[in-house]
Amino acid sequence: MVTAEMASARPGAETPIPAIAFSGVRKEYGAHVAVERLDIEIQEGEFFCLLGPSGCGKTTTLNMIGGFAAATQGEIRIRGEIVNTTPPYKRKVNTVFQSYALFPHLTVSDNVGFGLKMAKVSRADAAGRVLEALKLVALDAFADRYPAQLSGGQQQRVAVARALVNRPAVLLLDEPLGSLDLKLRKRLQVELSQIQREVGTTFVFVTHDQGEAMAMADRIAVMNEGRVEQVGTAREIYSRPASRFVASFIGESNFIPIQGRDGQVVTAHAGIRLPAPGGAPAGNGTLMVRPEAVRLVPAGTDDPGLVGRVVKLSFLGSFTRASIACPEAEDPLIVDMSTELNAGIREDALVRLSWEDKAAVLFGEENH
Amino acid sequence: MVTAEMASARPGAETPIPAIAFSGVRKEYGAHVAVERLDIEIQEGEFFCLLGPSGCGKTTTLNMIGGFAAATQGEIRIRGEIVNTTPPYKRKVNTVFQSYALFPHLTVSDNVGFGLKMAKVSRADAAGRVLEALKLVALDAFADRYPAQLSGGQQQRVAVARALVNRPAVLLLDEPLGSLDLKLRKRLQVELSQIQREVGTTFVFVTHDQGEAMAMADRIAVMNEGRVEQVGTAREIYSRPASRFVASFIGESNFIPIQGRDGQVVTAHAGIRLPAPGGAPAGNGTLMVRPEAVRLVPAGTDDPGLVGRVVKLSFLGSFTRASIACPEAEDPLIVDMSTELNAGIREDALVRLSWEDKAAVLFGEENH
Amino acid sequence: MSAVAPEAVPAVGGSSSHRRSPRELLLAVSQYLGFAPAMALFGLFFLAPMGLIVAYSFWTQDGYNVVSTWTLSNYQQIFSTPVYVSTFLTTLWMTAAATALTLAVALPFAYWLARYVSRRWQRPLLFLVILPFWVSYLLRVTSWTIILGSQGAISRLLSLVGLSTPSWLLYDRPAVIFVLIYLYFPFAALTLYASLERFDWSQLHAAMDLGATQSRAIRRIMLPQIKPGITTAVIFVFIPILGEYLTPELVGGTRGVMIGNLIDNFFQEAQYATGAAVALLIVVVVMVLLVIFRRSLEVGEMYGR
Amino acid sequence: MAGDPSTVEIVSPHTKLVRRSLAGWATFIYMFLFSPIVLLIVLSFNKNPFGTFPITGWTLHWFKQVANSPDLQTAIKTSLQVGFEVTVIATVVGTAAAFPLVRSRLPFRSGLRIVFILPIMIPGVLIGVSLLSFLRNALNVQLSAQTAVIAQAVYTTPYVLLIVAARLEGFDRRLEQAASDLGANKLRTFRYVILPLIGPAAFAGALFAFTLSLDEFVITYFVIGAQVTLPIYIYTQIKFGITPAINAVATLLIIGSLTITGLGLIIPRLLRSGVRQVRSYRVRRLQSTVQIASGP
Amino acid sequence: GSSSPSSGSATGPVTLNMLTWNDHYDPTKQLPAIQKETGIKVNVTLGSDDAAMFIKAKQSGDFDIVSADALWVPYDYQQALIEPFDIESFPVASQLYSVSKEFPFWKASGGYLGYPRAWSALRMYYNPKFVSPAPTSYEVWLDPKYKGKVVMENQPTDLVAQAGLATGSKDPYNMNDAELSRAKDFLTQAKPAFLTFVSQNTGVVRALANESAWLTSDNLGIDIRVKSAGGPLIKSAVPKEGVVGWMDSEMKVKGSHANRFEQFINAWGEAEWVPPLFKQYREAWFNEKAYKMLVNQGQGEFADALLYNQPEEAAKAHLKGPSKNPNAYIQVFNQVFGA
Ligand SMILES: Nc1ncnc2c1ncn2[C@@H]1O[C@H](COP(=O)(O)OP(=O)(O)OP(=O)(O)O)[C@@H](O)[C@H]1O
Ligand SMILES: Nc1ncnc2c1ncn2[C@@H]1O[C@H](COP(=O)(O)OP(=O)(O)OP(=O)(O)O)[C@@H](O)[C@H]1O
Ligand SMILES: [Mg+2]
Ligand SMILES: [Mg+2]
Repeated sequence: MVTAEMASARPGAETPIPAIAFSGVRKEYGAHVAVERLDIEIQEGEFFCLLGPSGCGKTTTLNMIGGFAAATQGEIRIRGEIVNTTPPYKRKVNTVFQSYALFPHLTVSDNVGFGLKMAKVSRADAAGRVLEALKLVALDAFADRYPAQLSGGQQQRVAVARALVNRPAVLLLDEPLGSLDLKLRKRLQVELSQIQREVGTTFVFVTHDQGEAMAMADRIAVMNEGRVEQVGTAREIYSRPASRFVASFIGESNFIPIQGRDGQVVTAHAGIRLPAPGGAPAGNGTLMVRPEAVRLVPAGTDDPGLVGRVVKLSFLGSFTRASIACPEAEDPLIVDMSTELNAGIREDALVRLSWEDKAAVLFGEENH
Repeated sequence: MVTAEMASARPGAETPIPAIAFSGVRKEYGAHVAVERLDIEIQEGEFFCLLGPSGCGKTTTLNMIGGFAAATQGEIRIRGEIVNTTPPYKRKVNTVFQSYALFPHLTVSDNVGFGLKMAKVSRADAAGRVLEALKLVALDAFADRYPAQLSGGQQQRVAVARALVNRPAVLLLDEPLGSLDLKLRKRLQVELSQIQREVGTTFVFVTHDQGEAMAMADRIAVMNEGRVEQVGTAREIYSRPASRFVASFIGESNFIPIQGRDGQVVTAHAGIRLPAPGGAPAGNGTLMVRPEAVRLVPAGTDDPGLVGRVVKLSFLGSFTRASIACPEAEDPLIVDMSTELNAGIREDALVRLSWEDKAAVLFGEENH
Repeated sequence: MSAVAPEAVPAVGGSSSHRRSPRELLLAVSQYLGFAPAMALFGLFFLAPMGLIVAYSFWTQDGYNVVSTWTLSNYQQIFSTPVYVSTFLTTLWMTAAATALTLAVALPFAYWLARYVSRRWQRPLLFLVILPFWVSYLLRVTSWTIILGSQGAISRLLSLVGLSTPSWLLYDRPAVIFVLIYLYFPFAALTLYASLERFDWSQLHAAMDLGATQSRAIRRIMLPQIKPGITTAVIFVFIPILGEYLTPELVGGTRGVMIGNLIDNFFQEAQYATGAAVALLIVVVVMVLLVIFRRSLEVGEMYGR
Repeated sequence: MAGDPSTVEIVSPHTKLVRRSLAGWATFIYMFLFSPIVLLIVLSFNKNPFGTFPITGWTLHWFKQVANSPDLQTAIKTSLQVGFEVTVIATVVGTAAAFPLVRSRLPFRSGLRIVFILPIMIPGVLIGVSLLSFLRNALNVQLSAQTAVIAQAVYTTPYVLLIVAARLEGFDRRLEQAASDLGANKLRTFRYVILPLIGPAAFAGALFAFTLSLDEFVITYFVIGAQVTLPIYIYTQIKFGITPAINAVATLLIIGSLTITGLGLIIPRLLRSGVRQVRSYRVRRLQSTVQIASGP
Repeated sequence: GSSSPSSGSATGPVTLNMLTWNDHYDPTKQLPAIQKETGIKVNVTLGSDDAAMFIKAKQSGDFDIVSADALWVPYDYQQALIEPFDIESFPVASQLYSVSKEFPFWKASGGYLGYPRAWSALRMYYNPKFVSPAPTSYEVWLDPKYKGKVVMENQPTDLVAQAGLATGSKDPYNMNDAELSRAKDFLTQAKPAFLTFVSQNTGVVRALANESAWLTSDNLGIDIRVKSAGGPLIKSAVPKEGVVGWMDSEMKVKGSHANRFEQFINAWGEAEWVPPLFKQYREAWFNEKAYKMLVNQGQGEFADALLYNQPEEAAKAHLKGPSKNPNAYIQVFNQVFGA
């Protein structure tokens, strides 16, 4: 017994203690299960993203770290300590709330300075830090306004400044850049990343914007219906999605029903051979390929391979997106082409689609 | 006098009456000018987008159409009628508010059914339409919840359903998809576009997401600091931005200070010739080129042309972005490469940048 | 009641270049419409009698009649008698103490009701708070004199433990303050509840997230936001207590006298002129206090709405 | 804004402790509030003709006396009627006036507020006597229960006004905008959005008004003319001490209102749950038809 | 109105508004019987004290019959609220002790000012267990032994009047400034003795019964009431300086349609209605016939304790009434008992 314990204790002592660890956490609101089962570890100094569709439990997860929702089951640890019953003000964690939760009776600068006041930071120090934080979010000119006098994006920036100014050990951000325009968002993404690197703070960042998650996060957890479907780096998740849900949630993707036949992958419908990596599944399955990995060439009706008709071309700035109706797939397949390269492709034209073997990902039936 | 009036009346009678027309509209909050001067016309059945940075006056503009903010100066017309003092409930306009403004004392279905109740739609009819609207935003399972029991995104969807269900003549949407994940956002973008086309309703859509604006809008107005900088289609605005602000706000852009010399465009710093369309400005100016229009080739230190050092490569899903420090530009230039084509480019390598003449846009000094 | 009105007002009034349309005028007037019934009620049935009261205080008291010859003697009489000032000062601190204690007792209760009780039970419980007050004031206070009295429940309990009943339990100031707390508790509780009920509790989340303990969060975030309710509760408790005479009479004995008793003595003998003068002096003092603290009556402006 | 408050959690080891001690405090408060009432109820069954201790035996005599006393019954009836009318008037007038008080840009808003506080400050006798002489001498109105209603309305309206005004401060205006946007005119915005949201305050104000009316003696005494309300009945018995029959009245009043509210709570709830069942059945049927319609 | 309605001139149903105290009538049996007998429906409004009742009756003008105490009756007459009537012509008046029909201050040209009902005087009551020797004077209030042991009804004017008696004033309700100032000094010294001023008579009973107070100066019959409330033995004493007292009456309001006054009084004053009211309120009525009925019903002992059969005692007390300078009385009281 003792040895077993010691053996299990040792590796713990060697690997670093995670900043935040969920084990078997579940959260119910009455009959509604908001988080089904959560087992994740977030490392110290990591920029961690929670990504998932609306209502999947991201805010609930963050609330459990912050201390605003009590886990129904399981354990939550911050730096190794179980915090299931620790009150919010004893956790060295600050939150940017999705609904901002600004104090309506305080000015912008008093809102931002609230945490410092609570921490008994000297007035002069506090004033300096508040100003700095407001500068960061480009709101120094608005210091004396009340929240009701700000635009939606400005309020959100106040919320960001209010959390950042406290330099917490763990910073929780619930869609903190959601109502900001691209430019400001990009700037704050960079600033946040920089701050995170400088201060070494652990960031847990909730976003519904995969681009943002990919640009900023060290690791991303993709959530769905109260469960984590995959944890990994942006590249891992994008190029090796663990499930059909992840593939479709992150980035654009095309799904084609397939069958494995003689170690080869063929479409389920007409049995056309498709380029695919080795290890075709035994039975039915799905092949996923990203729009930008597909090459199009004009084709005739009777060409071999995967052929479809261009039903729509849309100009999307840096590239043009083609939607291609193809009998082998339920939904139109989408293909992104460099704007300069789309010369020959017109709406209503027939095209042949192809891609490199390793660009495709195969899912068996179990990954739905 | 009489003839002048008649003369000005006639052309109005011939061209279609715009759904919404602002002329010389200004809005001040105390000393703060939220909207400086607005002159836009939105055509019947148009999908019109207001795009601009946080705090530029988008919500204020929408509020003036909806009747929640009174113009300080100027006239606002809905279908030709001046509505400066018409109360909101008499305007056939519905709004999706940025802050949702859901009724906390009503369930989701009662929230959505509110407008129908006010319009005295029969109970049975109303129930059907409410259910339909909730299905559209994938919230039919939440009909009996109260807003406080919903996640942020779910609340936003209720707000969308609540406005849509009334089938108004003009629908105002203030960042209605802001807190939704990409997938749902895309779905609702498509649904909204479809509805708009089917019903022929005029949509005025506020967003800070240029991608969204470009994908959905017939025309886009780019706002900045209370003024409209450019109105046009997505393509016009992206490829022919009217000002440096528009260029930098919509899409990524690289700016290089230039001078016109002998009808040619050379960098302001070292006088290197740059590819550019005809009609170089007389004095100083700026050249803008989009990241995806730039081609990179490995280069030596002494190569002619624009040369820089790759400081960072980031993988962004469908493409890879290179940041290139270049003595000719203040900020690092960014270049997006198809992920498959970036073979030769590594961090810290020297590269030469080039683009086609017509890919560049020139701004004189007046456009800052 | 109007959504566009508050906005329309500065817009209309702000620029003289903009002509007032009849609609705008109507709109500007309509926002005062709510005052109409109150104005009618108060104008006719309060302000007019109020004028009469003021007149009384300057009229001559002749036996049991008030004669309409002008005089300052009512006021002179009061100012020449130090007992009114000293009693008023005593009353002020007793009232302040009773008000503070009432609010201190009511606030946790209202907080509990608004925060921890499920919505469907809040109103029944609130109703239970006020229900005892449908029984005559006189009966309730008399009931307390029985409970607090020399053979009442409390002194029996004390004697069981072997303690003697303290003499201030009844017929002294502590007894008055105690019963006043009882009497005014529902007013404070109802008012505070009405205010807390709309408080956005997630504000406490934000405060605690920023390092405020629960109590600091309550003090710094909740209390300032329910300040209109607190002010109103103070008004509802402080002002009526200032004029109380029955409770001090019933439980205060000769040691618990308040200014209301002195005024009431005048009224008992129909000395309305003198009574009006004392009462109006108190009103003036309270009004001065209210004017001094009027900023706290206006919360909307603080919020920048 | 805040939903059902019980969904707002704060994690803390003391959560239970805080909740329990607050609940304990509330229990104590209810005991505090009801102890004199319980005593009165006990005394209403006491034989002792002085309505006090010691208990000299149990009797229903006092209840019989109430049943046999037309005076007392008329007094109760008049009181309830006056109380009801006053509550309606004060609630309507006070609520209506709260809006301009909070929202208009009147220059003297705080001054007006003070004017509305005046009736609470002026001793009732003065209001009563001056109102009496004003009604009789200036207006020459015949005194009746209606004049008492007016006088009490003057005195109770400020309570409603101030409590509703306190609730309106910081009311989320965007909700009104939303209602207006969805086609509700001012009246309907008020009916469907504002009223439900300020409901608790108006309800509290109404309770205030009714409670104050039920116990108002001095003003009423002067302006009601030849009628008797319960407080008048009680206060005029001071000369000989209140008969224990009044304790019996108190007992009846408390038990009566408890039963009525108990029923008032249960019956609508029963009705509502019935309606809900019907409605959810309808919705289910609708759902299936919509599904069929939108199916392939 | 006319002063002598001939009997039977009006008999139809009518409503008379009466402003009175609740010990003056029995709502359950008496009033319905009167209505049945005479067609007069009496609508009673209860009164509190003489001053307020005077104001209310005078201002509202609603009342036909109003009650008042002792010297308030001539005051109300002076103020033109009421009018005299010929009491001897009322058949029921024959049941009254004759002294009650001859009080000089109730006489006016044209008749008598009120129909006499009942009376009492304020005696000194004490608990012999704690108070000995028996008090003989108001001076007992100055005795430090009885600090905080005196309970009184809250009647400022009466208390100042008693202090006036204690300091030798002859007309305690109409003292001059010097007398008032002596009374004030006396009260100031006596102040520690007073525990509380109760607003209702039962408060005195309760305080004496539970022995939180040992002394009071109150209406006749307090001793009986304390006893039936389960309290200790209480004895009475007559202070040597004299006592204050009152007698009350029903008065005919001037100018109102009070032509049915006589008819009402004849029905209302009937002896048969006295015993039930006597049992409830323990007061000495002026109705001699009722005394006999009480004795027959075994109530004689109580009646004698209240001096029912000695109506001449009523006028011996210093009678309660309006003061010439009520304001000064209140000033004295307030100055002594203010905080
Ligand atoms: N009630 C108010 N009082 C004073 N200033 C206000 C008020 N409402 C808005 N403003 C200011 O007016 C400007 C425009 O606000 P508006 O809400 O229209 O911005 P927006 O374009 O919608 O921004 P966002 O994208 O952040 O929502 C902002 O600078 C804001 O601070
Ligand atoms: N107080 C509550 N009572 C009942 N259900 C709730 C409550 N709060 C959240 N939920 C439900 O729990 C689920 C998870 O909610 P959560 O707020 O965590 O979602 P989210 O991932 O943050 O979504 P979004 O991106 O839309 O903000 C949702 O289905 C929501 O309806
Ligand atoms: Mg969320
Ligand atoms: Mg906005």
